[in-house]
Amino acid sequence: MTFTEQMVRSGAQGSRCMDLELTSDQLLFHETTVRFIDAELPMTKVRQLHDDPVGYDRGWLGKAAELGWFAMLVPEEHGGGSVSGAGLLDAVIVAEELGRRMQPGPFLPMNIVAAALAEHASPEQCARVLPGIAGGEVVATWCVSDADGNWDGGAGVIAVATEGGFVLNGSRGYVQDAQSADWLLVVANVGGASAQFLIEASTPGVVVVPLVTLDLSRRLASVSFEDVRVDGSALIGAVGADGALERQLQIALALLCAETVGVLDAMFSITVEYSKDRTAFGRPIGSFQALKHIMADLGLWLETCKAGAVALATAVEQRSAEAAALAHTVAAYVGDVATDIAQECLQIHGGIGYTWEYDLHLLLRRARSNSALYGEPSWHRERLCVAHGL
Amino acid sequence: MTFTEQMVRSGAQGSRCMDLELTSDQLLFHETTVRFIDAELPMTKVRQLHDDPVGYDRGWLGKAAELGWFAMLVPEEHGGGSVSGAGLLDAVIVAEELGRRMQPGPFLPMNIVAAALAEHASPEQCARVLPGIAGGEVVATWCVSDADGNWDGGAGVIAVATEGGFVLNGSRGYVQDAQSADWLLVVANVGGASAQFLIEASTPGVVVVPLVTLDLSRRLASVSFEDVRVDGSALIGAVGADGALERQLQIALALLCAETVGVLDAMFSITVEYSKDRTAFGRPIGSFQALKHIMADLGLWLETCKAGAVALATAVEQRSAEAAALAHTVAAYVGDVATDIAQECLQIHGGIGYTWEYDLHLLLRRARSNSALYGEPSWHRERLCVAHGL
Amino acid sequence: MSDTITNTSSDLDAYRQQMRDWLAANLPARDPHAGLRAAHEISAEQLAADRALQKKVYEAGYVGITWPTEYGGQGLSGQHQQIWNEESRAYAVPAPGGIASGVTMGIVAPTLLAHANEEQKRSWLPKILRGDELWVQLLSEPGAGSDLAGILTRATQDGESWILQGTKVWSSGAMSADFGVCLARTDWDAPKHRGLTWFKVPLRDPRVTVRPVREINGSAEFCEEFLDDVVVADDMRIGELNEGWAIANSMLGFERGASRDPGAVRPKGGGIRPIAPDLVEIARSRATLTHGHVRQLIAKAHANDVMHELLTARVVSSITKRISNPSAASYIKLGHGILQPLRACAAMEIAGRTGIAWSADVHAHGETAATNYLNGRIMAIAGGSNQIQRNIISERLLGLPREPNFDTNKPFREVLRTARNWGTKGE
Amino acid sequence: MSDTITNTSSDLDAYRQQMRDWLAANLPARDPHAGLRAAHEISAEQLAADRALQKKVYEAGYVGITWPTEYGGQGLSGQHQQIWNEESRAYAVPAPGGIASGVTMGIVAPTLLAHANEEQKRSWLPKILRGDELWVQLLSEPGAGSDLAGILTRATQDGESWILQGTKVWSSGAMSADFGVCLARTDWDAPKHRGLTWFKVPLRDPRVTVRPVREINGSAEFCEEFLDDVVVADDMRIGELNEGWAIANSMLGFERGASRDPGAVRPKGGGIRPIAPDLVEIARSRATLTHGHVRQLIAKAHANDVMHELLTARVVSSITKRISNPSAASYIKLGHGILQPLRACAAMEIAGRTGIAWSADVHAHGETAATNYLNGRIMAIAGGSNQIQRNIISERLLGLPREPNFDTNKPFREVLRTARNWGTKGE
Repeated sequence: MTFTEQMVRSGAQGSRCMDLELTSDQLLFHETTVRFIDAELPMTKVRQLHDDPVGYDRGWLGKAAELGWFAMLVPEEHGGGSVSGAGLLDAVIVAEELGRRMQPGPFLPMNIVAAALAEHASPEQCARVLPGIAGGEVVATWCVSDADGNWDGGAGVIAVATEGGFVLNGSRGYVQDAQSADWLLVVANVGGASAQFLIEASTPGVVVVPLVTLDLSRRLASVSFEDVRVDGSALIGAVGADGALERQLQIALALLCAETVGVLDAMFSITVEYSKDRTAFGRPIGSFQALKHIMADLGLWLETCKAGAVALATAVEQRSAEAAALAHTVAAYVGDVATDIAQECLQIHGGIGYTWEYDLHLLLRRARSNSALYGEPSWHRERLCVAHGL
Repeated sequence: MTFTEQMVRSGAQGSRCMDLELTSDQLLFHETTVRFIDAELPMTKVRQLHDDPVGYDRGWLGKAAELGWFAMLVPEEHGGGSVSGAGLLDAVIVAEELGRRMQPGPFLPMNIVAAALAEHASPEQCARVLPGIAGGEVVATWCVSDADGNWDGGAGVIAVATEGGFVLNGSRGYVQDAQSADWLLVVANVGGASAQFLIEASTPGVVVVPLVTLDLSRRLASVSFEDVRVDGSALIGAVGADGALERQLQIALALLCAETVGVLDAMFSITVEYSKDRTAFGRPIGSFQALKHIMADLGLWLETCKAGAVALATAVEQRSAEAAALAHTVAAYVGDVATDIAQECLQIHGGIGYTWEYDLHLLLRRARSNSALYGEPSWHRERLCVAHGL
Repeated sequence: MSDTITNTSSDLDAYRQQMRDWLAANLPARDPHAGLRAAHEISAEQLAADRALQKKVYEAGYVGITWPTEYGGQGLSGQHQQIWNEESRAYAVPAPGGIASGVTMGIVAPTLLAHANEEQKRSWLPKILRGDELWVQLLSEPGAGSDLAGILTRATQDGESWILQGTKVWSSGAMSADFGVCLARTDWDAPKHRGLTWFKVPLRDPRVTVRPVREINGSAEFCEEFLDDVVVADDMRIGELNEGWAIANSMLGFERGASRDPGAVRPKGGGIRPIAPDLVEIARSRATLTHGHVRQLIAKAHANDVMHELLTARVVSSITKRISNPSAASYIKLGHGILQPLRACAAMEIAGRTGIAWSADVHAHGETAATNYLNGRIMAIAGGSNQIQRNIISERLLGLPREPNFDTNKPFREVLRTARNWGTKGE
Repeated sequence: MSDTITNTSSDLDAYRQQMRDWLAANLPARDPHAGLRAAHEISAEQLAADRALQKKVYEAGYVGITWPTEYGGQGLSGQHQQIWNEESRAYAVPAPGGIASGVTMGIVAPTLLAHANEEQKRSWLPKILRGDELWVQLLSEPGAGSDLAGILTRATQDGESWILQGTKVWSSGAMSADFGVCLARTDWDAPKHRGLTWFKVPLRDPRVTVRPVREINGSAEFCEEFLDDVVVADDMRIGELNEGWAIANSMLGFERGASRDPGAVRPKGGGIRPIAPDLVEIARSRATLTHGHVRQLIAKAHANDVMHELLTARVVSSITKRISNPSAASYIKLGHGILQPLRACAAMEIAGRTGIAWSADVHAHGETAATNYLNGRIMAIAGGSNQIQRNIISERLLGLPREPNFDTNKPFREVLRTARNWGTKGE
């Protein structure tokens, strides 16, 4: 049975959308998204891109943009717009399917940068890149972590004010799709305070070094800045950008958790189906109580992840007071549980799960990668304590 | 079915001794120990002592001493002696049965104090108390933790040298059987270095305040020292007793882990038997795969605890170089697993495990109490890191 | 019952005002720190006083607001009931016998309303509403917990009467109650679900012995009942002969509804849920709040608390909207059953030695941790164990193939024999 | 074999000295950092060179030291073998085909010695010892892993020959091997364990396709084999017709023996086992060695390592002394199967982001962690999954009542049909 057949049989083909309360417009949007993915990048084609250094095709990106994938967090005056008016709630619909169907490409960073610019950039700065992002002509990414992948509030890149601009030196690590990005939103440090700069990737002194990734559909790179000179218009918002960084992290986590839910749902669904098909000792293995009880627990954890991912997207969309704490809560939980679910799905599959041809390991790779991409569970828990004043 | 009947049926009646390699003398000693306990303090009588402030009977203690329970770590010249010549390896045989049969009394602290005196006290000091300990006429205990139960190397009791002696001020917490002790071996601080003092409990200024305990057969108390004056002969060994404390901790952990193994073995055995007897849905519940698999894991953990407890006792007896690290390793593992085993045994029992009359909760209480009595698993792990130079 | 009646808002406002006045004049304010009183702590005097107070509330028309008037209710709408719920929150509404009152009103009365015959309902329900009678369930047995249909209590017909013989256990509040609804086996040759019948049993009968069950933590919320040839007339039979299993299922539904912990759902707009305050307190008392390991434990517990709350809301919503089948409620139960023991263990881990001994004089966090540890698996066992929930989830929600079955299709007599001899004939 | 021979110590000393001289003169020193070469990395040239070297060792009398002389061995005692084990440790003893050599010598050859007939043994075993032939197992199938007796490969008799048809998988080292011992079904109407027979199958036969299986981590240790009407003569049959299951069990015993990781047991007196050096390295590279949470993870992993080592020694000792039955070996296997995944997950937790991406140029601890994570459950699945071990432990060691059985007592044909239709007729 192919992956797609399994997905269809397992009912994961859309009907298992994590949000119970989609509007009819959103349901239609979801359907269109699924149809587009299945037509453009089914698993066979996704696998062909695993060895591609960029990881996706620019033409495909443009088509995805036509569906509105990069416009949902962009204001209308800059070519954006969303289905429901609540852009993040639409975006998580796409994110979930990207995970379920193991899609490559810069969906996460493009939307994070779009939101950052929409919220903090001047009209001129917005006009410079937002229409291009919304249209899929411009690829943008967020350079937020230090060289070792840790959150440093910009400390690893020193921006010194010069006449008419800034000079940047330092490095960012684990930057998604820096390989193919046209614009970089760089978190840096100006006189001890955080700030964000929007910099063309082609600026002299910007050096991108690709990394090898566990998730074969994800491209990450180190980016270093060696005397990179930008003019004053590169500074997005004011110096002292901690609030903006927090907000962008929340958006990133909302999208990432939704994506992970899609991954886990696919993984769990094919495992349940496999256990019904596979026989041993004269019975389907799914009739053995030991495996049934494992799957019952996985079902519980998955439902809990879905509940958390929807609640997080809603809280971030509504800028609720609990969004910050909830982001860490959901990310910590989903991050832990993703590993637990992946481990047990592999166990129930047995040998076949160890073969390259079977898709389970691709899902496992993404699930594990997502658990660390915007902070590891233990980091989220520590921040959760801090957020609660401990 | 009574507890004893269950123990007999489950084969825990001696045949499950954790050490596979007992000599014939040791096997006889074990048999005598079991016969003594079953005759003197079976579970019905153990329960009667739960509300007794002392928790055990002095006459019983004397009889236990006749079996050699408190003589195994005492040198022959002071009335001691062991079955095999390797006293600690004999003592863990008793400890295991004390746990399995939920016995009260000061077995642990008496043996720890005996070992400490045998190793560090002068002949005069030994003569003062060791014969009494070996004979069960004198009760001694070790005051090692600070008021909050933490290991402080004596920092919580300040001993100031005066003419001809010392004055002690401070407190020790979680002292076992301080309520009934005649002698206290007190860990204190002399000018910034650790030291141990052997003090009569009746000395003016010694105040014992009993605590309420989770383990209904264990007596713990806080002991405070208010201007307690002792002469120079109270000091055991030299000032700077860190090595002695470490060694005594190892002996304590070897005995405690053996005791916990007995507790866990009893708990597991009655659970396996219960699952064979109890029927539901037309089958013994032990035939359901989900419960079988839980019990298989418990069996593995219990076997591992047994392996660890024997290895630890051997290493401490032989003063092997790895004894220190192994003590923390085994204590951390047994401490964690004791909770896991107790939790699952309760689960498999269902409602009956929640009744006061059923003995399971008594075992659960001791298992949990032992997991913290001489350091919690996380403390042992931290010390393990330190012992390995991290 | 009467939700279709249209209430004008002025009618409702008037109802609310009248109620407010009555409450202020007649009931004491609620002590927000008072939990439900433990069953074995309720004195006879207290019970009598609470019953008298319930009669007063009943006579004012505030018990059985939505119940049909022919059974002693007020026949009003759900909106009226909602007004009572809101207005009475601040008052010490009487609950005679503590948990016994909850069982009577939340589980037994709805079951009787659904399954008793007309004459029984007219005779029994008004007394219940008035506070004259407290009823509890006689359901589980020492030999039948998870497998409730496997009960062994027998009811033998003797002319117009039935003779009941057997032992029941885990009956909440039975020491305060007057009657029990008792499930008994009336046909031993039918398959196990098809030979069961319900009876009303007087608990003060000399042939009934009610004995509190001392629990692991020393308290006694539950009772064990010995029915020693108790004779009840046939008009004490509830529902049809041998059709008791459907009633049992219906009752279990009411039980789940009654036991849904309202405290688990945060009031809307009530701000951010504080981070595991109990665990934080323990860590603070031990000065370990700065330890990375302890902080991880606290944050993990908090994340589980929040996530389970969100799961609960999702499942309730999806059942209400018929997106999920009602078995999805097992997710909520299993979540509790998995997480509560973990939380109890985490508290003990943070408590360390302070959880194994404490001073008798002062309030000790360790003592609370220890008590919670002893009680920690209750949600994993009572009301359908984790294993039962996992069976339900895997078969009814995930559609996994059923386990082979050894009891539902053969005479119960034979089931008992087979179970005893399991394995000897290669089943 | 010849352990009863009494060797004088001077004989043995002479043997050792002779061996020392030969080793020093003929074999290169072992590279202590070289692991077993991965199967798909072995070139044809390397394979040929290793075979030539093995022949040299054989001709010197150091392969098959304890084997009977009539099958090409030396007929010497276990003490002689022990001397070889000790003396050769420092040398690069050839293992043609890497794992293929291990399977040939550790699993196939002992199986043949125990179950092949006299003529087969005289003909086949010397070639194996000499390095002329590498043999692997054709055992598991895509549809039969945990339930090995459920294989579907068929052998159909055709005059004096057998025609084999089916697919085998997870054969270690088959890309380097010359022959396979293949389990096939020869009676479809017998219960599943009673219709199985073993055959020797030439892997270079044009009707056999050997295809490496690309694994989750990108490497390819195992192969899949398609047998497309391969014809073998009846004298290629090993053991009696339809009696193959006993041989399979015996072979699985050799497999467990061969796969016992000698590195897991610390040399005696080798000092204190260092604390989880791999995890410490990762934490050091991330500068998190001071984090309380990370220290707990490291210490927990170390404690598990040490405790499993102690368990292993205990179980081996108790089986050897017949205190435990041999099924107790399942404790060791289950321990590995539970702990190795935990350890792999802990490494990833400590690695954090460095475990999801790394520089291609430099050695990265994160890459190692990621590879181990992908491979982490191998011990939980291969060679009898955790679930299989738990069945063994609960039934054979704890004596828990057996599960109902749906396959061992009926014709295999019917088992297949029932499994497909499970639940439709209320099994």
